[in-house]
Parts: sequence; structure tokens; C-alpha cells
Amino acid sequence: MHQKEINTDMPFLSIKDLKVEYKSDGQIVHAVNDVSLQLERGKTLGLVGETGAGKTTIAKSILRILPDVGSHIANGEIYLEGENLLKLSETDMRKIRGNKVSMIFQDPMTALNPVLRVGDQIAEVVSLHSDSNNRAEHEKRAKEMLEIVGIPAERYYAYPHQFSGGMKQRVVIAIALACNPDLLLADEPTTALDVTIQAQVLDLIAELRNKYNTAMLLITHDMGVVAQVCDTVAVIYAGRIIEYGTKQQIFKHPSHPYTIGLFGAIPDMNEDEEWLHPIDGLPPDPTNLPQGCSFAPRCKFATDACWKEPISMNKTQDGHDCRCCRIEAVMKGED
Amino acid sequence: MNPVIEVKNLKKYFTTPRGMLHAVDDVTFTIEKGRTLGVVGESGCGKSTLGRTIIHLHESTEGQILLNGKDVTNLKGKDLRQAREKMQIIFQDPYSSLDPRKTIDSTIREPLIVSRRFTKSQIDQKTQELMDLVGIDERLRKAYPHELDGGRRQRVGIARALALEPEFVVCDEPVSALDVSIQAQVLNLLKKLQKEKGLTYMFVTHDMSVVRHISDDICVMYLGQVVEKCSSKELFKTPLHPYTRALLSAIPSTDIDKPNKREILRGEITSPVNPKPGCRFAARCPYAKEECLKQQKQEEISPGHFVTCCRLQEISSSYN
Amino acid sequence: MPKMTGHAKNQGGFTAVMKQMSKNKAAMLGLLILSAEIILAILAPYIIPYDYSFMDMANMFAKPSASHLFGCDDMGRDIFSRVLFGARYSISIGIIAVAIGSVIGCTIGAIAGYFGGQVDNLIMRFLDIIQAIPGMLLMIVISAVLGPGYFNTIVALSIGSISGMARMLRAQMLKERENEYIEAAQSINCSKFRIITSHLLPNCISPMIVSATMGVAQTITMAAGLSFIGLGVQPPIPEWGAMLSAARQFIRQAPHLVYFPGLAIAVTVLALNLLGDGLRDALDPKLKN
Amino acid sequence: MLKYVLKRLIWMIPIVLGVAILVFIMMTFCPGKPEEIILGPSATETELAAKRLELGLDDPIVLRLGRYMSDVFIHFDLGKSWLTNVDITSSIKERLPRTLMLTVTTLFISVGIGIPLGVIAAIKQNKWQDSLCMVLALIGVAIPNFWLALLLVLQFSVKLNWLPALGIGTGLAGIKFYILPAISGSTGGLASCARQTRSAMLDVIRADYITTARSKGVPERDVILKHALKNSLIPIITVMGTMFGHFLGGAMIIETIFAIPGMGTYIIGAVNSRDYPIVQGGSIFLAITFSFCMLIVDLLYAMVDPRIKAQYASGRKKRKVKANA
Repeated sequence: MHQKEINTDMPFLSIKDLKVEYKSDGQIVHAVNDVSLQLERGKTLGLVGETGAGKTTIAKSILRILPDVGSHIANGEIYLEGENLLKLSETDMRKIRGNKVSMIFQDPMTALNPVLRVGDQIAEVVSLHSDSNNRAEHEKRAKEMLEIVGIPAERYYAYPHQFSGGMKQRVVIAIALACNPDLLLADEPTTALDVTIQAQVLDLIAELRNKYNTAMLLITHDMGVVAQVCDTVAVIYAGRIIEYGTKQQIFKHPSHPYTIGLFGAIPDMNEDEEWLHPIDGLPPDPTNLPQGCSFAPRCKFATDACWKEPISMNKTQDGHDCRCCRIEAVMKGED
Repeated sequence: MNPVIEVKNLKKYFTTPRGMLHAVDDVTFTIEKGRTLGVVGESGCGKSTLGRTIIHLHESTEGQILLNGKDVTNLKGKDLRQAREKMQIIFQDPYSSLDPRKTIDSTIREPLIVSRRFTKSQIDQKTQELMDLVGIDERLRKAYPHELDGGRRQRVGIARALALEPEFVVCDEPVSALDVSIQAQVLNLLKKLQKEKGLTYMFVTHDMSVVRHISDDICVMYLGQVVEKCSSKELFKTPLHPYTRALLSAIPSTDIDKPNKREILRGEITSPVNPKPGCRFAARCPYAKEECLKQQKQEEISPGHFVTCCRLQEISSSYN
Repeated sequence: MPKMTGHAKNQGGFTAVMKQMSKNKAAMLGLLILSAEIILAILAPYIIPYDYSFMDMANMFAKPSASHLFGCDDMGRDIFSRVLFGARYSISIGIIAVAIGSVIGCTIGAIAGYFGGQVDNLIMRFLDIIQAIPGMLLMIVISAVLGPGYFNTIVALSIGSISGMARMLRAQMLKERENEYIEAAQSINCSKFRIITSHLLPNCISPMIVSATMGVAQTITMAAGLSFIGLGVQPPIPEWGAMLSAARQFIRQAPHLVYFPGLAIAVTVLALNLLGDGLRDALDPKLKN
Repeated sequence: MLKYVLKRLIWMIPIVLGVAILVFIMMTFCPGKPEEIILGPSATETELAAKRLELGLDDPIVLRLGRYMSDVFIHFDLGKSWLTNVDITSSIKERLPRTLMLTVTTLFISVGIGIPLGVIAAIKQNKWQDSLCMVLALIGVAIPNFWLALLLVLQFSVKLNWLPALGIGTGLAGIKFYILPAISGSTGGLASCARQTRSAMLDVIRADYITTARSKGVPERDVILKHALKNSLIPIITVMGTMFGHFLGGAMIIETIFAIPGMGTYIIGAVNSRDYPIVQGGSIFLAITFSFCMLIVDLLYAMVDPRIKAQYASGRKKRKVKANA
């Protein structure tokens, strides 16, 4: 087995120039374009963007569970604790899935196997990653996890269709956290739930994350969820990170026109304005993205510089990065 | 002047193999011309059924519906058709509310054709007007729904609803399936149309920030019952019913400085089939007592602010 | 994540479907074979080298040769001409029977699908009874009642395909009825009849076309089966099943009699199945790429 | 589970009665007068009249139907054959096992080989194994079973003389007689089962819970066998029900080719000789057996799908629209 090159000076999770493409119906869909992200251990990064921005694809690339028909990682590296996951063999990668890195999915209704008992689906991940193969032990651990996520242990033998949406999502969380992963990928975990149930599930995730000091990549399109759970925020548009910073920086003074537009479009809870400020124009078509900045067609501040060639990420010292070449104009225009 | 829509003790029960499902249970409200009543609640609270029952997509089990003071509850045949032209609906799912086999043009013109009151040229002219009104450009006339994004499909749905010049429009979660940036465009369009055409809306949604922005009055529903009804400003300033307070506190706010204190509800929504009498929120309510199981009645605590909770006096002292 | 979710990429109109189909080589092959057969069948009386019923005793059991491509049968008749002419019977039986079965079946299915309640129950129970009798057994009983012959076989086969079509359309309508565009149609005062004809049926048609194509293939095989056991088309009519049945007695001394009629059935059914698969992928929204 | 079985059994009674009534009514329209068929052309007028009276042919149809139903369902007596006067029920008792033997072996071969083939084609989607399986399946589905039977007889009996072309044998030697019929019957079934399995598997492989399984680190082999296969069994079993009907029909034709004295030769022979009671009794009996086999398929369905089992545990009957092949 080749010696694994591990460079230890890297952050816990570091993604470099990730590029993912889908082949659908003869066209190439550029789902993720040169995405670079970092995440420290125990911290939570909020990945915010609209439908089709490539959020889920990034998460699935980390776990390497992209559907193999028609999709492939064009280039880029994903380092977890200094080890490039993309170079690992399938067997090594399998040891990591569900054990060091696990995932929670969006739609609880279809995330569980309808013909297997709920408890067995939890015990399965425990048995895959534990050295002992005594079933009773795995079952005990699964029942423990059920109690932790707030489901009575005797529901071990029930089937998914006997659970409500909120309860099913708790089972998915139990599966994801059964082996105390270091990194949790949560793909819009509460979007499909009602507000009061969402509050319960969000609190559960935050509580367990703090208890086990798990790093988390939270994917969502709801800025309120980001404000409540995340430490740092990355805004993604048409498969490219357009703004990155701490929660304070992004919420207090957003600098990219798209991020500003997002905040303008959300009806604010406590003020009362007559008209919302929508972002006009259409969402981007990933099969033919414009040459320059992909937000140019919808941007009020766009000049022909924005159309010509791709905009590089301009980094500032305090870590608040923004992929826009007219930041001063935007700042002026804004005040 | 009569309110555009008046609903008195409206009930809608569905017979299911497991028993009688109380979807809408004794709902009463009025909506004045040009105003918007927001109906908010979680899934399964009967808000969509309420909207569909008012415009006769479902037949009401009990109670009265008045359109401009005229009773439209048990209309049949010709009268029903006329009343229906005045009451229209906009649907939630842009992908399933448009017939995939029909072009945008034929979808918008269909209500005009079916009403048999317009000549061919009138229909062409009105269809063109409607498309401009909702902001769909000319080249999409012959397009099919799958060629459009969610936002523009909703615009086609709105154009179809406005074809017969209705006075009252039920908006059944029209923006829930849309992205935030597109959502704002459609909300602004709905407000513009209300101002221009003097439309009266009943806006059904589960998203509290949307309902606050668009509605004048708000009605909070839980398992088929109206638990609280008042102006939108007052509901967000001084919510009284325990469920409304829990609902408001559960919303993750984007204001990061003010960590909102949480009133997390226990347990899950109970089943609406063969419900026991009394307050249906009792099972999850932190303040529930014996008398909550008896039949509740709606009281007007302050002008225009109705609440259905028998223990309100004792509870409200512990709020501040 | 590709933007197009589950809905169809190419709804709307015949040309779009054909454009999509042209990408599928297998379906095109199926279409080619089928149209070739139909054209040959129509032109058969003018292009066949020998009269299909001309008995040339000298050539009894003649092996396939230049003059007789498929050789001759026990009565010295040219098998190539008989197979070609037989296509008129076999293919026409398949298409007409499925057409009649579809029209009647779809009406019954539409009524059951849209009105529901007691009507739906009654129709479904009746269909359950018919489907409790296996397909071939039902054919045998019907042909016992009607007696053999070309038209009786068509009647028997169309009765057989009614219940399948009705059940399929009913299931499809129940699925489409859940969509909101049906509620929208009701809210703009569309009559029940208009909802069925201009909204429900156009959206239920594509799976029906696919199953009708597969149905024709099944019906041709069943018709040949019936003729094979002597209950369908009677000799001397050159229907493929009847020819196979006649060839059975001479299997020892003239094996070549068996090859060609069977091959004709297989090729036709293969072409229809290829076409059906192509249609399913072209019309079905969830393309299995 | 027992409640589910009972419910389905009770549900079958009206259907079986319906089948019997339907077949009886259809048979009354058969050409030819029964007494002429029985006594033959040389019979005199008086003999014919006596026979009509004896068989009660002049009674109103409802009475005759009632009498026939009571004979069949109460006394289990399907009456006598017109030509040979042999009791129908006993001949059926002797012949039915042979037809069922052939049908069930065809079903087992089709499912036994078809499902694994379909699974392999689904896993190796768009690779050479997939296209090979699917091409073979397309050809398999296209070849009519009676033509294949003739070709097999030609090759293995006439030319190579390995296997008998006709008749049946007893005991172990009897197996030899069943090889060619079983193969010719099951090729089509095997092919269509593989196609159905492949499309069911492709649907299931795209489901969210398969991604969940992969994200748990489940090896690909278990993802397919443990997670995907069990879910795709549900649509496959539904199709198996209708396939059973095809096999029964196919078996009837294959019996005539291989001269197996089963229900097929019995009924088809009776049609040709216009011995209508046999056609009537045989069809009803075969339809009843078919319904019982469909019940077994339904039970399989309930065993695989916990949602159906839970349905009946809580005593509520769910309207199930069976997907048509």
C-alpha cells in the first residue's frame, strides 16, 4: 500500500479548485467550477445558494458518491486531515464514508429504505465500521442513538412508513452520527420540515455537533438557518463561490451584488417595507455559462469588464473574500 | 359596503377509511375589498382545503360563504359558473399546475374560451393584454411549460387566474416552490396587480416572513381550527395564542445580534381524524390544563384581535 | 445538478417525438423493418413471384433455391410468396384487434378513471373477472363460441385486449388526476367532458401508445398461436400460424417448411418491441439515460 | 398476515363465481344443437326430443345456470363429456397436475434466470454485459414459444434424437419428456423477466435511500443485493402475476405440440370436437386454479412489502391498483 502523503499544516478540510461536470442529453453541465473552501475542526461552514448552484454536488464529491452515470470530477483536490480523498482507493474511501465523514439528506420521506427496519438501518453503519462483529452490540448502539435523537428505543423494530417526516429525519441524523464522524455534511436537513419541527431538528443537530465537536458543512438556501447555526459562510452562484467570510462579515456588510440581492429579496421579519428588491432576470443555465462573471446578466453594476474574462476571487486580509471587480462601486452604490 | 368574501362557521370533513377527517372546523372571517388575508399554519392544518372549499373545488360540509353579500354556498349549474368566474385560485407547484401538453398561449386563453362570452378577436386581444400584465414576453407565446423556469410558470398561472376579471383570488402557497430571488419578483407582481385591479387575496402559506410582508390581516390555523386572527402588525408585535408564539419563536431570524429565545414545542402534530372536542393544540401546549379539553370559543381580546384559548388570562401574565 | 427535473424534455407534438426517436438507432431499425413489412404486405399481390395458392406438384417439398427463395411446401406452393402474402393477414389481425380493443378499452378506462366511485368499482370488478381467465384460454373459449376464421379471430383478440387497455388507462388517469392543472381546469369552469378530452387524455396517451405497440406484438403472436392450434385462421389462408401448423406434420422430411413462417413472426414482433422501447424512452418523462 | 390471506380469499369468491357465470353464458351461444352433437346425424326426431328433455335444454337459461352452478360449486361435479360420457372432473384431476407442472417449471426457470440477468444488466448499465443481455432478451421475447418448440424438436429429437418429441413418462424417466417443453415455454418468460427486472432495478438504483446506503460506506455489492434488490422485487412480483397467465396459455399450446395429455390438449380437443361441457368445465377449473396462483403471488407481494402487511395489521383495506405489464 503506497505511503499516504499527509501534510499536517493544512486546515481540517480543504477543497482546492474542485470542478465537476455532468453529461446530460448530449450537453455538458458545469455543476461546480473551481471551488476552493476550508473548514476547521469543530467549526460549521454554511454553503448558501439557490437551486442548481451546485451545493449538493460539492457535498457528494467530498464523499465521492456522485451518481457514476454521466458525472465526473474534472479536477481539483479534497484534503481531509491532509489526505487527498480523491486519490484514495475505493476500499479506503469506504472506510471513511459513514465513519469519518457522513451525510444527512434533504428529503426524509425517501432517505430511508422503505422495506428495512429503522433500527437495522442504523445498526448497519455501526457494524460496517466497528471491528467486532457481534450483532447484539451493534443493536445496542443503534438503540442508544435512537434515544439520543429523541426516539424511544422500542421503535427500533418499526418501518420508515410508520414515522412522521420529523421522526424520519431524526433517524437519518442517528445514522449519520452513529460512528462519531469528524465531518458532517448536512444537505438542507430541515427544508422539507414544518417550522416547529425544523426548530427541534436544528437544535438537535447543533447540540450533537457541539457535544462531539463535529465539523459541519451545512447546505441551505435559508439565511435564517445560516444565522442560527453557522460560523463561516460561503455564497455560491452557478457553481462558483462568489463570497466567503465569517457570519458577522457576510450578514453585517455583504459586498457581492448577488449576496446583497439575496438579503434584499428576503422579506424581513421586523421592518415593514412596501416593495421587496428582487434580483431581476433568470437563474443561470449551467449548460452555457457566460464567459465572464456568471452573475453579470442580472447585475446592476455590471460593466463590460465583468463580461470579458472570468473574475478572480479578491481576498482581503481579514478573510472576507469576494469575487467581484467593482467592489468599491457596489459599496458606493449601496450607501 | 359588503365585504368581498364573508365566511361563517365553515366546515369541511372528509370521510376516510379510518374515520372522519376534520380538515376545516368552524372557520369564520371576512375580507374587505382590496385587502389581503394571510392564512398561515403548518402542513395538515387545513389552510389549502379552506381556500379550495371557498371557491367550490371542494363542496363544503357546513357553514356559509358570501361573495359580495350574496350566498354562494350551495349554488349549482349556471349560478355556480358565474360565481366561480369571480373567485379564482393560483396554485403552489409550478410544475404540476400547468398542463404540460398545452402551450402558454392556449393555457391563458382557455378560461376565456370556456366562458363562451368572447369573440375570437376579443380573446386574442385579452390574452395579449394578460401576458403583458404579468410580464411574459411575446416569444414565449408558443412555448411549452417545461421550457420555462418556475417563476415564469407562476406568471402564466396568475395570467390564467386573472383572465375572467375575478374579484377574489386564493393564492395557495404561490411562492413556496420558488427560489428567493424569483420569489420576490412574483410577490411584487401580486402586490402590483392588487393595486391596479383592486383584487382581494386570501394568501395561504407556511412561511411567516412572506405572510407578514404581503398580508394586511393574518389568521393562524392549527389542525383545522383558527387559533388567532388579527392585523399583521399586531400579530408580530403581541402574539397571544401559545401556538402563535411558538410558531414565531421557531423561525430562524436573520438578525444575528438578537439570539431569539426559543419556545420549542414538544411532540408531533396529532391526527386530524376523529379529533376529540376542545383545543387540538392541548397535546403540545406547555400551558394545557383540564378545561382546555372542553369546547373552545373565539373571543375578541382587543379590537380586531380574536383568540381561541380559554386559559388566555392566566397565561398572558406569564408572557412578559 | 442538471436543471431539468423529472418532467419531459420534449413534450408537445409529433415532430419533437420523432426528433428524439431518431437518436435511438434500435428504434429506427424497428421502424424501418416494420414499415418495410407493411409496404411489402400491401404490394404483395403485385410483387410475389408465384400465385400464393398455385399448386405445382412437381416442386413438392423443393428445398430453398434461386427460383423458390424459401422452397415449396407439401402442395408445391412457393413459401416465399405465401409468407409475403401471409403478412397481410398476421399484421392486419394484430393492428385491427389492438385498435378495436384500445378504443373500447380506453372508453371504459376513461369512464372508470374519471368518475370513480360506484361506476369505477363496478367496471373494475368486471375487469377482474375477465382477467381471472388467462389470455389464451379466453381466446380459445371465444373462438369456440364464434368458430374459427379471420374475422372471428379479430373479434376474439380485440375482446382479449380490452381489459388490459382499460386497466392501464384507468391507472394512468388516477395518477394524472392528482395534478393541480386538473383542479385549475375545474376552477375555470371546464365541463367534465372537456377536462377528460382536452386535459386528461392527451397526458395519458403516451404510455398507452407504448403499450399499444407492445400489444400489437403480443396479439400477432397470439393470433399465430390460435391458428397453430387450429382455432384461428384456417388453411389454405397463408397466415403464418396456420402455415407453421401445416408444416408440423412434415417436420421429418421437409424441415425447411418450419423455418420461414416462424422467422417472419419473430422479426415482426422484434421490430414492434424495438419500436415500443424507443417510443417509451422518447415519450416517457423519466428518460433512463 | 392471516387477516390479509382471509381478506384475499373472501375477495376471490365473487370473482370465481363471476368467471363461472361468464363462461356458462358464453358457451350457450356456441354453434350447433347439443342433442345433435351427442346423438350424431343419424338420430331420429323422437330421440332428439327425448335428449333435449333429459338435458333440460328447454328450461329458461336462469334455471339451467342455477342448476349448473349448484352442480359445480356444491357437488363439485362438472358433468359428463357429451361424446365419451367420461366424468369431466376425474379427467381434470388426472390432467391438471401435468399442465401445472409445466407452467410452474416455466415460471421458476424464467424467474430463476431472468432476475439475476436483469440485475447484472442494471448494475453494468450501458456496458457490454448490459447490451448483450438486453439484445438476447429482445430476441427471446420476439421468438414465439410454439415456433421455438418446433425448432427444438427438429434439432434435438429429429436430428440428434437425444430427447423424445412426444408423450410423457412416469417417475424419474418422465423428466426427459419435460425438458424440451419447459425450455420452449420459458425462453420468452426468461427474457421478459430480465427486461422487467432491469427497468425496476434502474428505477430503484436512482432512489435517495440508495445514496444514503452508499454514504454509509456500504460496499457496492451489498447496496445492490441488500438494499436495491429487495425494493425492486415489489414491481417484479406484480409482473410475475400477469406472466403466470401467459405461461398457462403458452403451456396449453406447447402441450399440443408435445402431445402432453394436459388441460391444453383436453380443452382444445374438446373445442374441435364441439364437446362443450369439457370446454366449459375445463375453462372454469383452470381459471379457478389461476386465481389461486394469483393469490399466492399476492401473498409474496405482502411478504416483501412491509407497508402492505402493516396495512392489514391495522385492519384497513388499501385500494391497490396493480401495475399492468
